[in-house]
Amino acid sequence: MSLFDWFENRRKSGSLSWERQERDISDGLWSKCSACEILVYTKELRANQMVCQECGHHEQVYSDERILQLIDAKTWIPLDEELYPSDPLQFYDRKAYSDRLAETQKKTGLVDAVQTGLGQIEGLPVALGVMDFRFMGGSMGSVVGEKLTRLIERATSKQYPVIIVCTSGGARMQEGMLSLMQMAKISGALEYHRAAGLLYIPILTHPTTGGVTASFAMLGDIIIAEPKATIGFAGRRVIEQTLREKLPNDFQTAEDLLHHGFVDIIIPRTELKKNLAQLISLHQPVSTTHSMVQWEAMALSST
Amino acid sequence: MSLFDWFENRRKSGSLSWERQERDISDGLWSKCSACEILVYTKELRANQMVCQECGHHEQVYSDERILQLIDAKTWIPLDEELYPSDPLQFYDRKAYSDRLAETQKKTGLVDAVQTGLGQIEGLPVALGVMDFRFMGGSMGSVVGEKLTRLIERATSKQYPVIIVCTSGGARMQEGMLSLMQMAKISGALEYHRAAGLLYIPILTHPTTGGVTASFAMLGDIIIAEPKATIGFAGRRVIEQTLREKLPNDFQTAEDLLHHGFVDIIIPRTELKKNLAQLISLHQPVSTTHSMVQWEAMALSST
Amino acid sequence: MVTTERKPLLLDFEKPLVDLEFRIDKIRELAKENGVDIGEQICQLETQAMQLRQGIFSNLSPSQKLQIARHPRRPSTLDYIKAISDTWIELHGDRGGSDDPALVGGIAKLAGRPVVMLGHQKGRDTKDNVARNFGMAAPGGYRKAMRLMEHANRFGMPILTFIDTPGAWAGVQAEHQGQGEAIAYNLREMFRLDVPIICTVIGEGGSGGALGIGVGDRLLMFEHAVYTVATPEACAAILWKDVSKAPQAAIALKITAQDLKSLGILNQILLEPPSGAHCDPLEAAKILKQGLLQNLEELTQMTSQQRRQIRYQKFRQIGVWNV
Amino acid sequence: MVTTERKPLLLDFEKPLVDLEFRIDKIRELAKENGVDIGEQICQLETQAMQLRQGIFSNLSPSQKLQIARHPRRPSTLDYIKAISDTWIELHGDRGGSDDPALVGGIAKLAGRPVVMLGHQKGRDTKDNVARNFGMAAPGGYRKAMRLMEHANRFGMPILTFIDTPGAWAGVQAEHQGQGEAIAYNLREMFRLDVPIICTVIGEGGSGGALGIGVGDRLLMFEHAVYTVATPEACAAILWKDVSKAPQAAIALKITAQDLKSLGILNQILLEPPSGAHCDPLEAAKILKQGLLQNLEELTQMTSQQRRQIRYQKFRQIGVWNV
Ligand SMILES: [Zn+2]
Ligand SMILES: [Zn+2]
Repeated sequence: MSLFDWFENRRKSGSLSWERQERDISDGLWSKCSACEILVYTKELRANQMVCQECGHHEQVYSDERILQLIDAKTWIPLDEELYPSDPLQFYDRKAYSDRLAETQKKTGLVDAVQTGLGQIEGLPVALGVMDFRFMGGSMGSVVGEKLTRLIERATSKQYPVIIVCTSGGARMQEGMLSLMQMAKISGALEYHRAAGLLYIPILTHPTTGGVTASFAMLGDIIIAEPKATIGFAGRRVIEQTLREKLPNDFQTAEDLLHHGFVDIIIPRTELKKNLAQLISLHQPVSTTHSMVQWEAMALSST
Repeated sequence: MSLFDWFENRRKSGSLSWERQERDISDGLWSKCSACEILVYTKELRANQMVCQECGHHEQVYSDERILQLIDAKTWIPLDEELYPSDPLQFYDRKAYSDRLAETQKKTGLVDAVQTGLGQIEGLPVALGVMDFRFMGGSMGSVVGEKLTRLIERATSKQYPVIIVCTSGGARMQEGMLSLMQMAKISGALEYHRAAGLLYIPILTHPTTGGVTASFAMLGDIIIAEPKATIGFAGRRVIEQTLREKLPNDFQTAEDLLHHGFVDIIIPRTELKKNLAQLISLHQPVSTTHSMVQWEAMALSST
Repeated sequence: MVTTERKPLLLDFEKPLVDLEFRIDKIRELAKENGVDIGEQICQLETQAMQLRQGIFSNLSPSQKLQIARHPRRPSTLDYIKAISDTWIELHGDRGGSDDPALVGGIAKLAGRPVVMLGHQKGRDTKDNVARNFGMAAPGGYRKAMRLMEHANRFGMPILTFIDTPGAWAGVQAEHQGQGEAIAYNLREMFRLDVPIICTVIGEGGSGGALGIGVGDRLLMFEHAVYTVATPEACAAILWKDVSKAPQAAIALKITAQDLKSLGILNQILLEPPSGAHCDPLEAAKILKQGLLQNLEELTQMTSQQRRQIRYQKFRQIGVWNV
Repeated sequence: MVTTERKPLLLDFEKPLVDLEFRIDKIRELAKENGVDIGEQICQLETQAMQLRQGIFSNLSPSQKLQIARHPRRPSTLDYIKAISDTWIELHGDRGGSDDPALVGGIAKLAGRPVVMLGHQKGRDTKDNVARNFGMAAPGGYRKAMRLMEHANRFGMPILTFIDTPGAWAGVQAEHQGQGEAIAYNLREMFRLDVPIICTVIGEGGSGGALGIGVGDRLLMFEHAVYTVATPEACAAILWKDVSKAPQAAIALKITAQDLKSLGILNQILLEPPSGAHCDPLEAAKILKQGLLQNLEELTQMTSQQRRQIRYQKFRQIGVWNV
């Protein structure tokens, strides 16, 4: 967006009545930044990868768009798209889980909360998983666990680095312990990937919490976070209730985690692809001394 | 000491004049506990391994006595007794280092601040190093470094566990950088011992500070401390001067280190031999997967 | 060790049974005082008590099991360790700044063989519970656990973990010390270890805090223990927006040993003494020891590679989906 | 990067030289203004300046070297890294609760090849120095260093460390977080790593805090850098009971590169630009890069086992005693 366009936007947004604004927003032509509240052309916001050019705020990005942002055109090969969630516990709270799934699938056009596939980043092959917060808050059920595990196993056998864009509210309670166990399953797959001397980079986006934080989000060789993303194990409200006092504003932000040593580097989304390409090219797989473990990893992986 | 003896002591000590007490102490017949100040027969204090039976205070123990306490009778084989310190820097402060060495040797009957050897603890073979605080505050110069390194290398080739009773004021400044480098040398020897799958237990006694704390004292598979021993990296006074305030009483005590996770277990001296025997018998060497490293270790060690 | 002499604190559904047992004692006492022979009646009453006990303990609801799992008299990790070991040396510290009393561990001799044992440690009374943070481990606790497991691996000692926690500690310090990282690290590294690993849920298996020491070749679980993705209370608050729906959540979440066996998560259920482990801790310890030894026997026959493979396959196959 | 344009802060013994240089500039300026040809005189004066410079910098006392080593304009770790790398990505954190700004590190491309670089980082001015704790690393700093070195080892990247610290941080928190443990751990583990390790003392090498990232296949040291078992000030306070005896202590302790080369501790001295690295940082960076590349060349020819052996032997042989 040029400076002139920007002034133009400001003028326009100033002159718009509230109703008019709302209509334009709902039309999708204009978007309002959820941080600085300025109005921008949705098209321009998209072109800037959903990062507000006014204040730098990173709006949530859904999985389709994220794949477009990261993967070179025409190199994306989606994997395991045929995996659909089921309702193994016949779970029913205020609504049946099966109904919830059907509704969410219809509303989002997604089958579950992660998309996985192989592709290239500036010509370098990668195995990429992208979580999607729209699908039940990016919660991790059997399908998320299975798709990520298969992705990692495939990367191990193909000697590809793994990149996972994380965003999640945590476990999917409607799948009970099956959900919790996915944490271990994915971590196990990462152990074999690691033993094969390969690179794993999780990208922590807003918000990354609960079981995802306590498993693959924190297991990267290099851990990247997006600016100001909320990242934590326990929910902020849970902790506030226990303490009976308000927490500092930067608590559980990417910056707070960097300060406490759990994030390697904070990278603005607009720089992400370039930086990933650089990091991947710096890490070429080397032969490992743990050849036995590597052998096992090969034997176990599916392809 | 029976309860009767104890009352007897109390009565006696109560009735002794101050001069009389001092004379008896300097005769060596009686000792005064440096913590609770009670007078006890030196013979009885010795029999209880220099632990006050009144208050449990652990008096310093010198190397000869420590070896007697820990090693089964007639199994001690001292090593490298022929190593004498030299004065490689021709160091002179208010006094020449060479003079200091000669005086200390004469006064203590020791050649330097550590004794090393092979022996048995309840029938189990061990390589034992015992530092001696009398010799220039247990400071670590070339001889201490070389004797401990040789001990560890010998243990690696013989597949023996290593036990080092630590007490030290830190580096021996009179040997300059030669002293500092002993920290790395000993740690390197411990790496090969470790790679061979063998057990190393340092025993931290009062005081263990400086370069010893920042090397072999903290590298145990299991780290044992004596009750109330001072253990730290930086000197208490240095920290107090920086902070300009008094530190809490338990700062840098064995108990404080246990609380902060750097000591595995605090064992009273009177229980030490029994516990060591138990721990050694629980840790029998296993074949390691790092056979290459093990092979190197063998190749490097002296025997 | 809690002994059978001490009367357990009473749970609601235990009341009829305890009342009956009290009456039997009373009658027996009276009869003795008065020199009356009431052998037959006593025998009848005791049969009645046995049936009542069976009725109660074989039909416990998930919330009732949760109550038993959380019972203050239920044997804790240290209770079991001390009861089943020939030798026990507790070791301390994560070598990084803390020694978490909510997660304890050390080296033991079990039936003559060195092993590393570790587990969450709840307190016995309120004061003890405060010191132990109610068995909710801090990041340092998980790091201590990992350190001890590495030690075990180095010296070829099997690892036995005991799970008994409402969940990992949630607090400002826990976040700043990396609760997520500490658990995640254990999840990955436990797949790497060469030695046999057996995990046993002895009481309450709470979420990621339980799983952080729960990756093993075998997962055992006591009959009345529970293991859940979130406490039923938290689940009710989130999904029902109503904490009082916790009993329903407890049913829906499938948290009992029986449920988890049929979901393929458990390897083995350890049957408890007739009135639960809290009423006969020594018997419970015997059962545990037997279960552990039997599984150790099988696992030590395998190579470390085989064990890593069954460990991975055990988790690899968990999950249900449609195609 | 500090450039040569900026006037360095003046050390006492540099004063005659700087005075002379100032006079030369002044004369040149006046001559130009007045259109006078004074080429010959200037030439003479410049020769004089060069001789003076040589006289000063080839005869520095240990305390003078200490002053140069601590010079606020002396290039720091990040200055060098940025000057010699094609690519530089700083990475943060010990994954245990802290990210120490006094010890920095990351991945770089050096002459086309990926390496891990790390080192103590002093501040450039007072504010920066407070943030960097004057280059005195906390336990978390040493743990971050170890994490990055493990990363290097995993991915086959050589490790280049840069030493520039008065010593490890001495404070209550540092003790409670295990300063001793953190340094000790690095000392042992650095002997285990497969990749080439080159350590360079770029400024002040202070005690255990320096050694904590100082175990390598090669130890390089800049000509005017110092490396000492204790700061001369501390040594004077302890042995002479008089801090003002620090210059004597500096002599007695044998802290210069030349001393350490003859004691067998150093592998190589990197000659500095004529007036010291602080007067020509870019030239100093070139010299450093050349030294590193030449040593890397040799080390990458070897197997990892050979490197571990020369690393161990390098330290194994240090020490002097009588028999
Ligand atoms: Zn904005
Ligand atoms: Zn006493």
